[in-house]
Amino acid sequence: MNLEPTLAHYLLVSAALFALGLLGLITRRNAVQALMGVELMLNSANLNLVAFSRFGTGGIDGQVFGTFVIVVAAAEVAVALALVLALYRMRRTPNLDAATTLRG
Amino acid sequence: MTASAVVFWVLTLIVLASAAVVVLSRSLINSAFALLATFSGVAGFYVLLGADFLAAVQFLVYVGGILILLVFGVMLTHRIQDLDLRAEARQLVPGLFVAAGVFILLAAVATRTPWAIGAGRLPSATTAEIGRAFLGKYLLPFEAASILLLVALIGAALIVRKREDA
Amino acid sequence: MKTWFADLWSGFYTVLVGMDITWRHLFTPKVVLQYPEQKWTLPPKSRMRLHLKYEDCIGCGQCARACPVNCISIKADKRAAGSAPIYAANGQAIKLDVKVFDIDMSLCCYCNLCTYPCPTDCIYMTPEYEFASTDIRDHLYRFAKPDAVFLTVNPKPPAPAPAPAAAAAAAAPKPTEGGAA
Amino acid sequence: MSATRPITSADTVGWRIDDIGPDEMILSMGPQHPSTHGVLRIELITDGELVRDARPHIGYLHRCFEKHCENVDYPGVIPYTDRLDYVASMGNSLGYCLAVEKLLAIEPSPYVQTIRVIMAELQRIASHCVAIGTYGMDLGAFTPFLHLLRDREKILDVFEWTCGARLLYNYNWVGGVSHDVPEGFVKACREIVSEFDQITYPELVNLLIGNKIFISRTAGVGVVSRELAISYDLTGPNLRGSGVKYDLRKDEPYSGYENYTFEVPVGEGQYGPKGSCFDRNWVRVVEMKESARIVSQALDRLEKLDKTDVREKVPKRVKPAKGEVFARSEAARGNLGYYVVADGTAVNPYRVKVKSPCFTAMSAFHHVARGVMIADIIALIGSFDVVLGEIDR
Amino acid sequence: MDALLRLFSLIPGWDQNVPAWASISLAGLLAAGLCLGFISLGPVGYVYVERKLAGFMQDRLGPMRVGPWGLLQTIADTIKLLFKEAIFPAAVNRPLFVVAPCLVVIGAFMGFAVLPFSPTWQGTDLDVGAFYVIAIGSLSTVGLIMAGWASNNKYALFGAMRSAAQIVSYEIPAVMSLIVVVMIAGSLSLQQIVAAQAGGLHNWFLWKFFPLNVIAFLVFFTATLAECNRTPFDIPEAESELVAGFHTEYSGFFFAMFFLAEYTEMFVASAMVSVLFLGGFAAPLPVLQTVAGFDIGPVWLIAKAWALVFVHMWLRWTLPRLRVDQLMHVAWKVLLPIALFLIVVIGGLLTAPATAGGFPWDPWFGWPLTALLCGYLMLTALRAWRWHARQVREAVA
Amino acid sequence: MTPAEICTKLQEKFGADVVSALVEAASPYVVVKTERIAEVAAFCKADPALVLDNLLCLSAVDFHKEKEPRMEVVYHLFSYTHFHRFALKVHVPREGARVPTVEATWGAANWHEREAWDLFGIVFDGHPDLRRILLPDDWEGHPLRKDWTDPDFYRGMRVKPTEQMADKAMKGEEFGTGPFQHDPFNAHVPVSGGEA
Repeated sequence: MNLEPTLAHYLLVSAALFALGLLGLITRRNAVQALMGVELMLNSANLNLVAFSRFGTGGIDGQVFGTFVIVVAAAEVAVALALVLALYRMRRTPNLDAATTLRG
Repeated sequence: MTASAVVFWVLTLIVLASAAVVVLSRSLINSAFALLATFSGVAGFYVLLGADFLAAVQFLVYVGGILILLVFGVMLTHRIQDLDLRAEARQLVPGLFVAAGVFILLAAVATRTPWAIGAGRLPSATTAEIGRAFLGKYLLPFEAASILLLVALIGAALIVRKREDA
Repeated sequence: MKTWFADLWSGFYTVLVGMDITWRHLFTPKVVLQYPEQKWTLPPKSRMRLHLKYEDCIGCGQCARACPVNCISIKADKRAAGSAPIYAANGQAIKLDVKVFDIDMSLCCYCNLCTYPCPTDCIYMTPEYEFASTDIRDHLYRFAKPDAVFLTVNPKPPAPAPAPAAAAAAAAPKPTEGGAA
Repeated sequence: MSATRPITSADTVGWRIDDIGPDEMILSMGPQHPSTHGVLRIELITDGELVRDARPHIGYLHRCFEKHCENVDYPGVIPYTDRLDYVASMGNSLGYCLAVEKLLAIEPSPYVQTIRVIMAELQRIASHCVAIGTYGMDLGAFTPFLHLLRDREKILDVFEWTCGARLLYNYNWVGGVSHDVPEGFVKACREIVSEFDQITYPELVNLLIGNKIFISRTAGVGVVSRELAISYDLTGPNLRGSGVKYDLRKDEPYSGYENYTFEVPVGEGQYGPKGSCFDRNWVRVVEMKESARIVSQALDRLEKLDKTDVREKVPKRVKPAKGEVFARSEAARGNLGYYVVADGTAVNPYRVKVKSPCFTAMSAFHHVARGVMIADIIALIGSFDVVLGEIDR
Repeated sequence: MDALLRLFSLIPGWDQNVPAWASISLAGLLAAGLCLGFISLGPVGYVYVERKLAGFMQDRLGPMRVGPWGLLQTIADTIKLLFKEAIFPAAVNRPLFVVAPCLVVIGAFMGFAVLPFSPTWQGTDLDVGAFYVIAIGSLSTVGLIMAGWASNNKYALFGAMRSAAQIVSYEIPAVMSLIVVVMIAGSLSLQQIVAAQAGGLHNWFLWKFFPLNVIAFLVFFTATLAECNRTPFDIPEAESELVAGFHTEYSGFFFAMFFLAEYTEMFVASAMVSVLFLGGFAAPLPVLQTVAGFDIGPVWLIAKAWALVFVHMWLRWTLPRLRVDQLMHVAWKVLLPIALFLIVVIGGLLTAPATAGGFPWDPWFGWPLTALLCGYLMLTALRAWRWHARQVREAVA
Repeated sequence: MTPAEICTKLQEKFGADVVSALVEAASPYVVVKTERIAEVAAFCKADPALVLDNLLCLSAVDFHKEKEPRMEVVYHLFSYTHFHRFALKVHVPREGARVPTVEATWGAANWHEREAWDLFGIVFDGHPDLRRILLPDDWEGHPLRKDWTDPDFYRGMRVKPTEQMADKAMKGEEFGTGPFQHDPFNAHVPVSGGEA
């Protein structure tokens, strides 16, 4: 196996990170921890973008997209945490199971 | 094996191990602080990939902003007297299967696809380039992102605000 | 908007004023003493360690009664009949044999109330303050000594007015104001 | 009485977790805390930085003062009174002596009264030096504290020179004072007063009181209304800070205070509502200046008066007839009241009760503390200028 | 590092027997250790200076016991702290409790990597140097939160929360006023920022667009004060409110690490201010840049940084501290609008061809104002030492 | 208003509930029936001619040697409107002492009453928070009563030295050492001497 990092290596790492994030998202009852899973997934996506920008033909675009992703992530975390806080105020628990109001 | 390869594998170890801690740790606060290692590791990847501006942004926003927000979130959603912030996992085994499946899928795609690998961009100064891209080619998304940030900020503030009458 | 600017300016300006003062104080003479090397000359009236001039004590116990914290304990017997008359420095005859005169300085509150009623001015506070100790027992002072040499001649034969004690004033300086009440 | 008793839950009186809301937390401030001015414990219910409720617990310095008084004779109480408000001992013993003198119907000579006034006012300056200095320290400014302490030391030097002690003087006696003033006393006091007027006061105002940060930390914080102040018997600078112009030295003069001209400063609310921390502190600052004024007048008077024996009216044996008296005096921290009951048969007081100004000020604390921030709690304690020795007795 | 490598090659047979990667790693480790040692010595000096200053401002003498004028006092204190038992209270979260001070120290020391001491003396001339220094600051924030949480103490937690809120808030005015400088210099690289200010005191960015950049300087300086948790912004460790804030439970070596980090951060922040506004390693007069052919840029940078550290200390011993809400008020309602205003105005001025290089009067203010300030301070100092005594004497006479 | 006028006014309003009065002494007062004290207090504060809006001091006194042993609670009042002073008293039995609280009238009474409960054992009916204030919460007894004797132990600690202990400590025997010779100040005291 070639130990020199190539695009595929980065993609594999990012895939693993994505899988871990997904695992966190679907197995965690705590909203904040689920959010952490989302962050991991976003990071893995970003890693892909930057890796493509480095090894691919797209030039700087990958990094620009990466920046956008970080910006969006920041906004997402702010709103999501606000929602979690509101949920906590209402239900006294940060668990996602409590957010059942929209369930039919 | 070159130095960059060593760094790559060390970073891989850090990122994946800490991400595993984030996901699997039973203590919320440990997850939150393991996230620090993950974010820093990813920033390291960016440096390795020649995206130093993005690495700085990653550090500033993820470590300085999002991580602290998450820690605040952890603390605010628990009574301050709760010393051990235990978080339970549900459906761990099916979740593992799903995650493994996704990983295998992604790995297969990543390795099998004949990516159009160009000459690539060797690591060099990117700040000016990114700046030009923001204010030229991507002006509209840039402005949209700034508006999105503003809206998210206001929205978040509005949601968490305690109503006086409540 | 106006108050915003006014607040901004006053905040900035008062900070500068304060910095000016502290800057000056960097160069003003300092007021501290380097204690063990430099020592404070205490005024003679300073109330520090209690001292008893045992040779003058007549054992009347007024000091012990005046003490608000009961740090003085005295045990005195009648002197054996027929023993030679002895006198305090101010001419008062000592009729009691003071066997125990203990002062527990760890209890003392330095109020000076014991010195005023003393008829012979034999108990007084000295400006001696360096008697800290690591053992509280060191603060129990026993003043009774069996081998004390008393005055056997009345130094002041019954005179018109008893002058303040002076003659054999010992090592420690005597408070000038601690007159007989 | 049982030798050992298991510690029950009743022993730790405090709020329980059920008393607080989900966003709230119980914060125990003290008894070991750097800025509770002694050994005070305050329980706070806080919501983040906001204080929802506060409950002071006192008694950590309780030394059975009143019980002691019943077991020592009348002059023997004076050293104990010195230890009440150990920052301003002169005022305490003066109040007690006034009470006993009232009981015995003794009036000290004008010379003695003038000396007492000088001592009391110097002590007031010294005490306010500590009060304002530590207040600055509570708010984070350390330097003014040491500048003021430097000046307090000079006053204490004079005290030591006069009566031999720096902190617990036992100087005021029933019917007189323990020592006459020494040679050169007047000059030394004049130097102190002039240094205070020339240097300390302007520097204090510029460095601390006028500082924008200090003002914004104190003005409008912890407002005590006039009604609250009177109902909770706040006295001294705390009362005057709320705008009540009442000073015993002016309104019920004792020890010849009627002979001096001075102003009674009241809180003006320059930077916000009247009765806030700033006003209380401001009253103290101005009061120092007025005290300096009284001292210089009293020094003039002392020079003109004939020297009399300062102990000529001191009774050999204090044994008042059956009766009771409640006497107040304006100590540095407010009206200090002594309620002395004599049963006519003993040389011990039958009952001595001290109404200490800090005690009542602290009892109003929880009213003012609601709704402020944690940092303001510190500012509040400091602005009430409590001395725990006096609260706990 | 290169010097070390050259040193290695002097050892006979070194080059033949030792592989290149090993000697590079060894040299790197050694160089890092040396740097760390030198940097860590700094705080020992600052603490001594701070204590002396505090003493002098308060009419005291400060430490006088250990060594002449107490010069060895802080060394003795350091030794005591290093050898003291580090107490772990029973309920702390041990791993985090240990990691937290390390993170804070790392965050503080990483700033040194880009500080330009001279055109060649620099860890690395990062393309995003100025940005990097700001970004790295967030590491200590995480460390502080970690410390506060791990201590399992309400006061520590309060301190940590306050410090996080404060540092995050003050990063914004700091970055904003940084942008002013970056716009003028046209680069994020610290080397280029310094290069743009070469040629004497009047060329410093402090005097560009006079007086706009002076305001930017004050904003940035205030923000650095807050980021270093110094008075009047020292609410995270407000000793009269929170006992000791986030390091309430720390003792011995770990406490020393917080101390080290605080003072190192102070130096880095001051050095950043001097790089951005006071010309960094550029001498106030070009003549003074070299002495006997040696570039004394590092001396200038350190001198400027120390002067600013002195101002930090001076302020600390002068001012009370703000309350939390007032602190936020200052950040969001005072500094941020000013910084935004400056960005807009200076950005506009830079695009206008007439003022692209600064106002025409810019070069005329630097020297006289500096001279005025120094003259005032020196005169007051000269006057002050006889001032007190004279006033009293006059008054009594 | 003079004390006599205040007294008359109170007697007019409350009649026989004002048990006795002493208005000529240095500290004038009236004794009020215990049950009525809260109403008298409220009246004193509300009446526009009195406006005794300030409670200067609330003290309890234990008269245990009187023919009829009793405790007194003394309310020293002051008016910031008319600048006059007056005192109210109530008599309570030594056992089972109960007094209505005046906390509603004067806030300052809150802590004073707690103190009176703490040190004298007088129960103030209707007090919102009648806890010990100066003494520890698990203290037994009320020490300012005249028949109080110190406990020997508090939570297992010996708090009162016995007579012999005090004597021994005075002699230094408790610690097994003799007189102290190493202190120069005591150098004149011989090792075995000085004992009675």
